[in-house]
Formats: sequence, structure tokens, C-alpha cells
Amino acid sequence: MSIFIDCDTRLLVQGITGRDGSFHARQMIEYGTQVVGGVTPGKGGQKFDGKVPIFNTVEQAVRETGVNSTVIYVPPMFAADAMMEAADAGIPFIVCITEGVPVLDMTKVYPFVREKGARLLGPNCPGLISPGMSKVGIIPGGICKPGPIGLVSRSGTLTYEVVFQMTRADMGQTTCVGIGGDPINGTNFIDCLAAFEADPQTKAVVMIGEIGGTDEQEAAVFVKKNMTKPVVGFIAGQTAPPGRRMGHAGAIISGSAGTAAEKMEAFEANGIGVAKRPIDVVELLRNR
Amino acid sequence: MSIFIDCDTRLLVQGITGRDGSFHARQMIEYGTQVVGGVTPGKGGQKFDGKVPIFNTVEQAVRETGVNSTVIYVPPMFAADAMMEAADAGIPFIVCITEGVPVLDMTKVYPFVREKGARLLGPNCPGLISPGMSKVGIIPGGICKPGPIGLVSRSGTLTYEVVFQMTRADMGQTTCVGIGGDPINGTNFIDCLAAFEADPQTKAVVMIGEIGGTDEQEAAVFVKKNMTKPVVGFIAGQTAPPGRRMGHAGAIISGSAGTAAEKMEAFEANGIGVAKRPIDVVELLRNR
Amino acid sequence: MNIHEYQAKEIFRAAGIPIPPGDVATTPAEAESIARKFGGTVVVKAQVHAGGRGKAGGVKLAKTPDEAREVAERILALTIKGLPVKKVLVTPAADIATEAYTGVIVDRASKRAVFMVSPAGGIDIEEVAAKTPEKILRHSVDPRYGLQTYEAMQLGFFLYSDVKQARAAAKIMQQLYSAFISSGGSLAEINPLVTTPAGVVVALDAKMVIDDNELDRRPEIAALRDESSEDPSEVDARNANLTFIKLDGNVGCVVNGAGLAMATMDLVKYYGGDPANFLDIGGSSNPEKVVAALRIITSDPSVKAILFNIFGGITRTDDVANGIVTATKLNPLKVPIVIRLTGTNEETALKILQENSFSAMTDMDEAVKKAVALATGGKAA
Amino acid sequence: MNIHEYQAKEIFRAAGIPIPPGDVATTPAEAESIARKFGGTVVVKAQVHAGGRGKAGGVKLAKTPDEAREVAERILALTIKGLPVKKVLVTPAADIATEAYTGVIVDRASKRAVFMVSPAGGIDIEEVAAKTPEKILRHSVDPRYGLQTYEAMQLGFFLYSDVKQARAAAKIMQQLYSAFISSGGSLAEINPLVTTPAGVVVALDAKMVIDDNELDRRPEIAALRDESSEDPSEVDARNANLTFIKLDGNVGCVVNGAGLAMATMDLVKYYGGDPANFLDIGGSSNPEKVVAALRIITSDPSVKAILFNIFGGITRTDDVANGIVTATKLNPLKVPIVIRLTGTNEETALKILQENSFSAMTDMDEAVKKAVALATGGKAA
Repeated sequence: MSIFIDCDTRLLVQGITGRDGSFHARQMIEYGTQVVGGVTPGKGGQKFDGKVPIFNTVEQAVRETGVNSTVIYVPPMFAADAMMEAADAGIPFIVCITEGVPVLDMTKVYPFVREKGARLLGPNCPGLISPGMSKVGIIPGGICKPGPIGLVSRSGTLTYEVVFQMTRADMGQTTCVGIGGDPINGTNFIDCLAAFEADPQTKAVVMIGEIGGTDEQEAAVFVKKNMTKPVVGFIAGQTAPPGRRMGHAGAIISGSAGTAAEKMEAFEANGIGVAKRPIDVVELLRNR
Repeated sequence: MSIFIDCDTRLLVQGITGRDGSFHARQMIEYGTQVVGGVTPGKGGQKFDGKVPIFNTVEQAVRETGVNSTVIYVPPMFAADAMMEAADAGIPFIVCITEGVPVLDMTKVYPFVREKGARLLGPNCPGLISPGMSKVGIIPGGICKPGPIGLVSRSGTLTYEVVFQMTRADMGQTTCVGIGGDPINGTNFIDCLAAFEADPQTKAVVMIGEIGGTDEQEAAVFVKKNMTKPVVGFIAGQTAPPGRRMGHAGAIISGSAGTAAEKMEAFEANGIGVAKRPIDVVELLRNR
Repeated sequence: MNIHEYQAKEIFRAAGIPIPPGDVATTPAEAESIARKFGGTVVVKAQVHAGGRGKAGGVKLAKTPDEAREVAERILALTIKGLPVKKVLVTPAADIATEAYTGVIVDRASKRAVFMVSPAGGIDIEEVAAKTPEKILRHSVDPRYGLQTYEAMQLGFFLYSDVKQARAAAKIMQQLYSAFISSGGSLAEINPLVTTPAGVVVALDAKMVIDDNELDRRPEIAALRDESSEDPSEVDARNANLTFIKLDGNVGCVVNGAGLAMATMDLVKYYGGDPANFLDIGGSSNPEKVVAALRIITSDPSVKAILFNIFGGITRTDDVANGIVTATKLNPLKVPIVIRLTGTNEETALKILQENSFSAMTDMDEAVKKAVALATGGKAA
Repeated sequence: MNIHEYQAKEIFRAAGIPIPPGDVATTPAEAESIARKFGGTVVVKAQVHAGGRGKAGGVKLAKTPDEAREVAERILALTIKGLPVKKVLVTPAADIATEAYTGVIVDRASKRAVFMVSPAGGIDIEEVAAKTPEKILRHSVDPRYGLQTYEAMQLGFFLYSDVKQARAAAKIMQQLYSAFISSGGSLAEINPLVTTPAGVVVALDAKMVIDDNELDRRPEIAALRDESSEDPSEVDARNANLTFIKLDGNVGCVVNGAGLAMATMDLVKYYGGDPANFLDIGGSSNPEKVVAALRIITSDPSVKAILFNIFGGITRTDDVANGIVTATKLNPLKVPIVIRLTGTNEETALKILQENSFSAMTDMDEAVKKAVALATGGKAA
């Protein structure tokens, strides 16, 4: 089993004819994801790579293909509209890869998506992969393998690094989820931890956080209160200076809040194994 | 018994020091309504007529008096804000007397009030009265008497006329509700009919509609489907020309829709006795 | 409040909607010089608050400036649905490939602003709705979020299959929505929204109705009111804070409250008379309003009897009585008057009336019957 | 993006917020003539993207135009937190009765814009929050409805008991919210919001931070960027589409992805080194970005070794390899380089590097250890 996506995922790709959208649509199809439709306004009626039907609007795509998930690769200024379009069309699972979405846009997208009852992953996230079943987003399939570990992360390439080291150590994954590095996103650590706790195949969970905000601290409390499965964690940004945005819009230490030390303490205090280096995740998992 | 208001109603008056607010606050107190507070920004800390405490904001009034209903007498340009303030402060029953509230304001007030879980009556309505118990709004108390008839109306003085004739004929009322003549209002016929159906003291219901919209038609279908109690009705505007707004913002025949004839037919077709003249309501009630 | 096509076009243009140029003329000579300025064929369009301008001869093509002058002269002499034409809009004639309809209104059922668009434009949208409802797409806008781009694109694709045209239409719809909201509209309409032979999407007509309740906070919109194009008695009533609508009957009605006013008119009809008007003196009465009401009603020569029906609540019946006395002293009545008063301060009111030789009644049905009898010379029931 | 006080004041003023006049000077002579124009005592304020201007001597009173010139001369010679002062704002000194704080930020916990107001203004709001939290009122704004008047009044009454002042503050807060939203802000602040002895509410200072992601659709805001007041290497990086933050260490880091970049820095520290920077070359790599990254890093004399850590996903590692080769041909390196590459097109990348006499590794820990050893001359672990 897995969380959020599996063999029954029927995926729509919004922005399927764009540079990133077309590249990753092919990657996902190659990995085995059922890509059942794409959206590019003005290209409705055409087929992507001669196979995948393209629609002008998400509403048409939903009506004609029965998608149950969508992934968004549109430029940042159009991403909010794309997320809202997907939610309004009734798609229950929306993944937004786009980086650079204005935060004020997200203050509107967030309540909208919730009102429509959809789950949003991202924006500014690498998506997720349930190895051997389905991949939605941009996580390289080759570094993953099926197995009993769930992984949730705010980062992209750092996730690949950790997954890569886990796979090398023969620790496969149920699902690897990148929740994204923006200050306002649709799915947080707790959402994923709860899903992993409920997934019978997942035996242990890896959590990769970074500086900024208090999500990791709240997740740590959640772990202590609600989780029976072992959790190990890593926090990036121990050497980050306060007040500077470390690439991700959300990775910023405000005043004395959101430091790596604070988060690592919260992990320790709530029974989460703390990795000092990414590679230590493997060792910690072995000992749980 | 009664609907919406009774002896336990603890009322706030928004705009209590204004011309209309102060006049009607006194009328309500005289009738026996428990007026426990008033709001006028800048007069917080004073007392109205030496008795009723005045607050700067609704939030303070709620915190300090435990009101459970509010009535609004503020100028039309401030009415939307007053309704939202009341709903946000957690008051579950809000009556807005103010006439002339812009309809686009109401398109925002309506979902806001619903999200907050409050019931709004009005705007542009005379309020309601549960004879012998409580009156909220401007319906003259003297023309009412306690009894078994529920009354719901889109009109003000026409309601008084009908109530007056009922009282003269010794037919008392559980509650008389004026839902108001605006195109968008908080409480409609069906809400009141359902409440009357559920109220054990109410034995029959009078419904006074007018031209414009389809609320009466929908209410008629509701009566047939859901009501065991007899309902009689009157529709004002049989001689109204199409396309002209007859005073009330909602009283306008658009194209061929919303005519009095259409509404009277809907009444007939769904078992509602149709009064040709206001006075006929009394006779129809007697025969049910 | 209705505003003219040229005024709505200015609002739409300011919101960014592509609209061909045009100027207003009040004389044939002005129309000629505007036509000369534009060159080529122009359209001369009556600016009047009435539908069906075209059928009434209020919209004409003119190939030359001379013809524009002649056409303007004919149109400026027209009276359409009782309203005299005082202005014409002169605008270059456009080449039209397709005509669509797009409009937004406040819809009471959904309690939202609702767009209606149709690729079948240029004609009465209610006719399209009745005969070919599949040619209309309705879309309600969540007021909390406004019209999102994806929604506007859905509407745009319903009108045009070409993506550039769909995008242009979508942008126009977002601009129309923002003009609608920021002007306090109850209706905003473009009919027709056309494509030119080159494929450009352009608004050829513009209509807008403003919610009267918005005017207090929008002085720049309130200033658009053109009283010269309204019925003078309705203008007079509005300035006196009365709601007045002229009808064709013989019983002049003065009532407090819109519902009671309609019910009174209905009862006049029921007893065989014909109401001459709808007139609501409103909640907070004062003698001046009553004076104005009597002035307006008595200026209508077809009124044969006057009926007052006042149920005092907020309205003080003694205010009404005083108003009647004052008004009739100023302008003695030439037609009989029937007064029904009940409610707040009823006794004082009756006393005032008796002292001034008016009789008054307290029963509505009796009063209406009497007024009808007086108006018809006893011919009605 | 940070903007200057005088720029934020222009935005706030355009939104209707009452702000005393003021002009910007870049020379002492200009400051003198502005002071002469205003007459009386003026305040001369350093325009620089750093907090604590006052403590650093960047804000001074001047009683005469001559004094304004002298004060401006001193301030324009300052460097505050590493940033040179290039401009001063000269504004008439105000008489102050009370000082309050009002600000709005995007709050990640509530996922909304949140107002913070305090009657204890003029000082660091974080200090007020820490020591006297009861003096701060926080209020989150529902983005679907905006800041309603009643909400603004609640904030206004928290600052002032006088209803006129509360209303004035409420209006300012609605204007501040609308400036914040329409400029794409992530922070907008007035500190202090003062009352004058006559009781008038006025904004004496203004601060605004813009969400970088908003700049593409707000060219008029993007144009406010003042590159002269930023660190040159960060300007260079931004223009090359790199995210770069200068630090004090000796190991220059080039990484793809913000999380991996931070983890790499942490690992440098873990193995006894000190990162010289944060540098993220981003997702879609191209050789030019790598060339720019090397140019920026090698311009820092404290960098003793360079570390590449690339995990290819979207980033093609062969692009990175080509970039390294190109850059080092243009400007031969004077410090050692350690390259770690894995992922997309890894084999091609390794081949390119080998052909150009670079060695490369695939293990992150090994690469970091080696870079630290090279930077410290083997002194670290």
C-alpha cells in the first residue's frame, strides 16, 4: 500500500504541452503512472505524444476522462488559477509543482481548495512517488524502490539524497512525499504522518524538515501523541543565518523562531530520532 | 411557543442612539423585550436611558452581556458591516431593519453569515413579534395578540393590515415574521414555514407574498411536501406592470417571471388557500 | 438607475474593455461634424432609457456626414416608449464577423452575480433563453473570490473555439465584472460582443443599470443620472423621496409601504376601478412628503379621485393628516379625496382632518370601494 | 524585496494614508535645500535596507538648513550593517503626543494576512511581544472578505479610546491592507503611528517588504528595486537567476536545491569547516548559471576551496560539468575544487570532467570532508 497515490491513480497534467509539463508527463508515463489527460487552453482536441487527450479546460477533462488526481506545471502567475480550477472541477487530489507562486495568492487558494473538499500538495514541491505503483511530480523514479518506509519532506533534492541513501541501504519506500518549501502549502507534515500511520504497509517514517515556521515542532507533538510507528528526522539549515530567506520562501528564521536547533530539540523531546547528517537517517532507521 | 424569539430573547440594539434605533429600542423595552445592550461606537461606557449599557463594538457587548439576538438600525451604507460584525461576534440571530442596503453588499453578507452559523432576518424588514413575549423590530405591538396563527410576510404595513384584521377577528398569533422586500435576504419563506411546522403552538400559517422572484412558488411546493398545518396566502401586486420596481428592491416582474398570477396559481396547485383581498385571509383561516 | 449607452461605454472603456470610439450629439449639426471627424459610414444611435430602440427607428446607418445630420434629425425627433430622445451617439460602423451576447446581473436565486453568455448575440437574450436554452451558459460568481481566470476562460470558450478570441473574451468578462462591482451595478451587458473580420473581439454596445442603493456612496456614478430622459413626475417624486410609478388609471393612490401600496392598487382593481399610480410615501413620514405626493398625483389629468391608505406604524398618521391639510390649502383639490387612516396617533389625525372638513375612515375595503365609486361616477361595483 | 522608507511612504500616501511631506537627498547640499524649503526643524533619515538605523546614527534632527547639511553629510558617510547609505529622507519634525505600532504580515500559521497593533509604538515590536504581550492585538484577515470596517474599528479602539482617533486609525488600517495587497507585500508597517498634540493620527515611518514572487506581475513595484543599496555579489547572483547569500566561511558551496544547499552547509560545519555562502543554482540548470556561480564565489577572497554538490533530477549533471569546464577556462581557478555529482546524465558528466582533468565523486559526505580538508589545509577533522 501507499498514501495519496497508487495503481488506481488516474492523472491529469495541467500544462502538459509546456517545457516542464511535457518532459515530466513523459517521465511519469514511462514510470507507469496512468496519465489519462492533459490541459492546455487552445490545444483541446489534440493528443499529447499521439496518445494522451488534451483539453481546453479542466472541467472538460474531468467530464470526459474521470481523472482522480492532477499535477500542475504552469508558470507561477497562473498556478493559483490552475489549482482553483482543479478544485472547482471536483478533482480530489491536486499536486502543484510550480515554484514561485505569490504567497498572497496562496492565502486565497488555501480556503478555496478546502471549501471544495480537495487535498492540495504543494506548491513548490517535487510531488510524490509510491515506488512501483505511480509517480506524480518530478521525483526521479530510479532512486526509489518499494519497501516499508514512508518519507515526508519540505525539500526536493535533499529528499532525493536521503531516498538514494535509503535505497542503497536496501530500505525501500511505501511513498515519498515532498510537501514543498513555501510558507503556505496545502498539505503539511501532520497530514502525511497521519496517512502513514494509517497505512498498514508503512512500518517507519522519515521526516525531513528545514528552518522556518513551526510545522516540524507541531508534527513532533503529533508524533508523540498519535503515532505508534517509529519516526526519524533530519532538519536542514543548522548553519543558516537569521532573517535571510534560504532559497525556499518558507526557509527563513524570524527573530529567534524557526531555528534548526529548536526543531531538533522538539524532535528529541517527542521521541523522534534525530539525524545529524542525511546519511544518519539510514542508521537510525536500522536501530528502530 | 413561538419561532425565533421568545421570553428568553436577550437583545442587542446596534445603532441604539440613532433616531430610529432609540425610538424603537424604547418601544421594544416597553413591549417587554429584554434589551440587554446597545452599540454605538464612541459611546461605549454610557447608558441608554440610564439603563441599557452601550458598547463601542458588538464583540464587547457579547463578551459582557451574553446577548443571543441583535437588531440593526444603522444607515444603509453601514448595515452590511453591522451584520457581519454581529455574525463574527457569534450572535446566532440577527435582524436587520435597515432599508436600502446595496444588493452587492448582500451577496457578501449572505455567505459570511452562513459560514458563521447565524440566522439573519432581513434586511429591509419590519422584524418579528411573538405577541406577549418579545418583539424585535418595528411591528406595532398593539395590533397583535397571542394565539395559534403563524404569519410570514415580505411586506411591512401590509403585514400590519392583515395582522390587524386577524386580531379584530380574534385570531391571535404565535409569531409574525417580516422577511423583508429585498432580492437577497437572510431568511426566506421556507425557513419560516419549517419553523412554524415544528412549533407545536402554531395551528395554521398565513403567508403574504408579492411580485418578483420565485420564493413563493418554491415555498408552495415546500408546503405541499412538508407541511401538515393549513396555510393560506395573499400576493400583492396583481396590477403591477412588468419591469418596474414597485418600491421594494425585490418587487419587480422580470420578463414574464414573478407575476402575482403565477404565484397565486402555485398556491392553488399546492393546496394553499388564496386570499383575493387582505381581509379574505380571515375567512380562509376560519374555514381551515 | 438607468444610464445611457455612451455612459456605460465610458465605464467599460475605463475598465479596459475594447470599445470603438464614439461621441454624443444633441443636435443634427453636431452629429454631422462627429461623422465628418470619423469619416466613412457611421451609426447614429438614440440615447434613451428604453429597450427596442432599433425597432422604434432609433438606430440608423449614415454613409456621409450629410446623411448623419439627416438621420440624427429624425432620431432626435422621436419619442420611444413615452421618452423623448435628447441625445444620439455617433460611432463608426464596424465590420462584423460574429455577434455574441455577454451580461452579468445580480441573481436572487443564487444570491450572486451571474454571468450569462451566448454565441447567439445581437438579439433579445430572453428570446434565446426561451427558444434555444442550450445556446446560453450561465455562471454564478462566488463573491468572496470574484471571477477567476479559469471561469472566464470557460465562458470565453463557450463563445469562441479560437483560443485567442476565448482569451480576449475572458479578459473582457473579468473587466466587465470589475466594472459591474465597482460601479454598484445590478446589470451590465454587452450585446453584441462582436468579432471583426480580422478576428478581433470588440464590444459594440453597452448597457448598465445601477442599484439605486449604491448611489449614496458613488457620487461619480450618481452624477450620470440624466433627468431630462426620465418621466418628469417620477423625477419630482424621487426628489421628494417618494417612490412613484405612473400608470393609466383614474384612482390616484397614496399609501405607506410598498406591499400595502400594491395591495391597495389590487383592491382598486378588484372593486372595478383602475389605479392611476403606485406611490409609497415610505416609512418615516413628514407633512412635506404628503404635500409633494398630492402635487404629483393631481398633476395627472386622468385622476378622478384620490385615495389615501395609511397604516401607521413608524409613519405617524397625524403627519399625514397635517400634510393633507397643508397641501389642499396651497392647491385646493379639484377631485374628491377618500382618506383611510389607522394606527399611530390615529385619534389626533382624525381630529385634525375633521377640524378641516375632511372625513376619514379606518377600514381599507370601505375606503377603496368609495374611491372607486367616486372615480367612476358610481359605474363600477 | 526590501524597499526604502521613502518608497513605502509613496505607496502608503497613494492609498490615502496621512503622511507628512518629505523629499529624498543624495547629497548634503540637496538635504540643505530641502530643509530650507520645509523651514523649521527637520529629521534626516538614512535610507538603507537595515534595521536599527537610529542606534547606528542614521536618524538625526536638524534645527537649521545648515545643520541639515552637516547631519546629511555624516549620515551619507555611514555604512550600516555592511550597507552604505546612499540616500537620506528629509522631512519636517513632527510634534508627537502618542506613538503606536501597526503592521501587517503574511502569517504562515493562520495562512492569512495578520495585523499586529500596539499602543506601545516607536520601539521594536518583538520586544513588546516578548515583554508585554497584552499590549499587542493580533487579528487575522479573512482573504475572501478583506479587512471589514468593524474589524478595523476593533483594532482602532485598541489603540485609541477617542472615537475620532479610532476611526482615523481604522481607516488607515484599511488603506494599509489595500496597499499591502495591491503591492504584493509580505510585510507593511507603520512605526510609529503617532497622534499630534492636536489629536490628528499620522504615519511617521513606513516599511514594506515585497514578496519577490509578485514582481513579475507588478513591474511598477519591481522598478523600486535599488541595487546600489544591496550587496553587489547578491545583485550579481539574482541577475543570473541564482539564490545566493554571503556568509563568513571559507568553503564556497554550489548546490542545486535549497534544502540540499542548507544540508551541505551544515555538513561543512559538521566536518569542521565554515560555509562561505548559500548558493542554489535552482532546478533547471544551464551552463551559464554555473559560470555565474563560479564567478561570484571566486570573487570572495576568503574562499579557500570550492564544493559542488549536485543531485541531478531536473538538473542535468552534464550541464553542470560543462559549466565548470567553461568557467574555469575563462578564469582559471586559484583555489581547489571538489565536485560531487550524481543523478541525471551522471555518466556523461563524469566523462566531461575527466576529459578536462577534473576528478569527481558521487558520495556527499566524502566530498564535503575533502573540501573542508582543502580549505583548512587539513587542520579540520
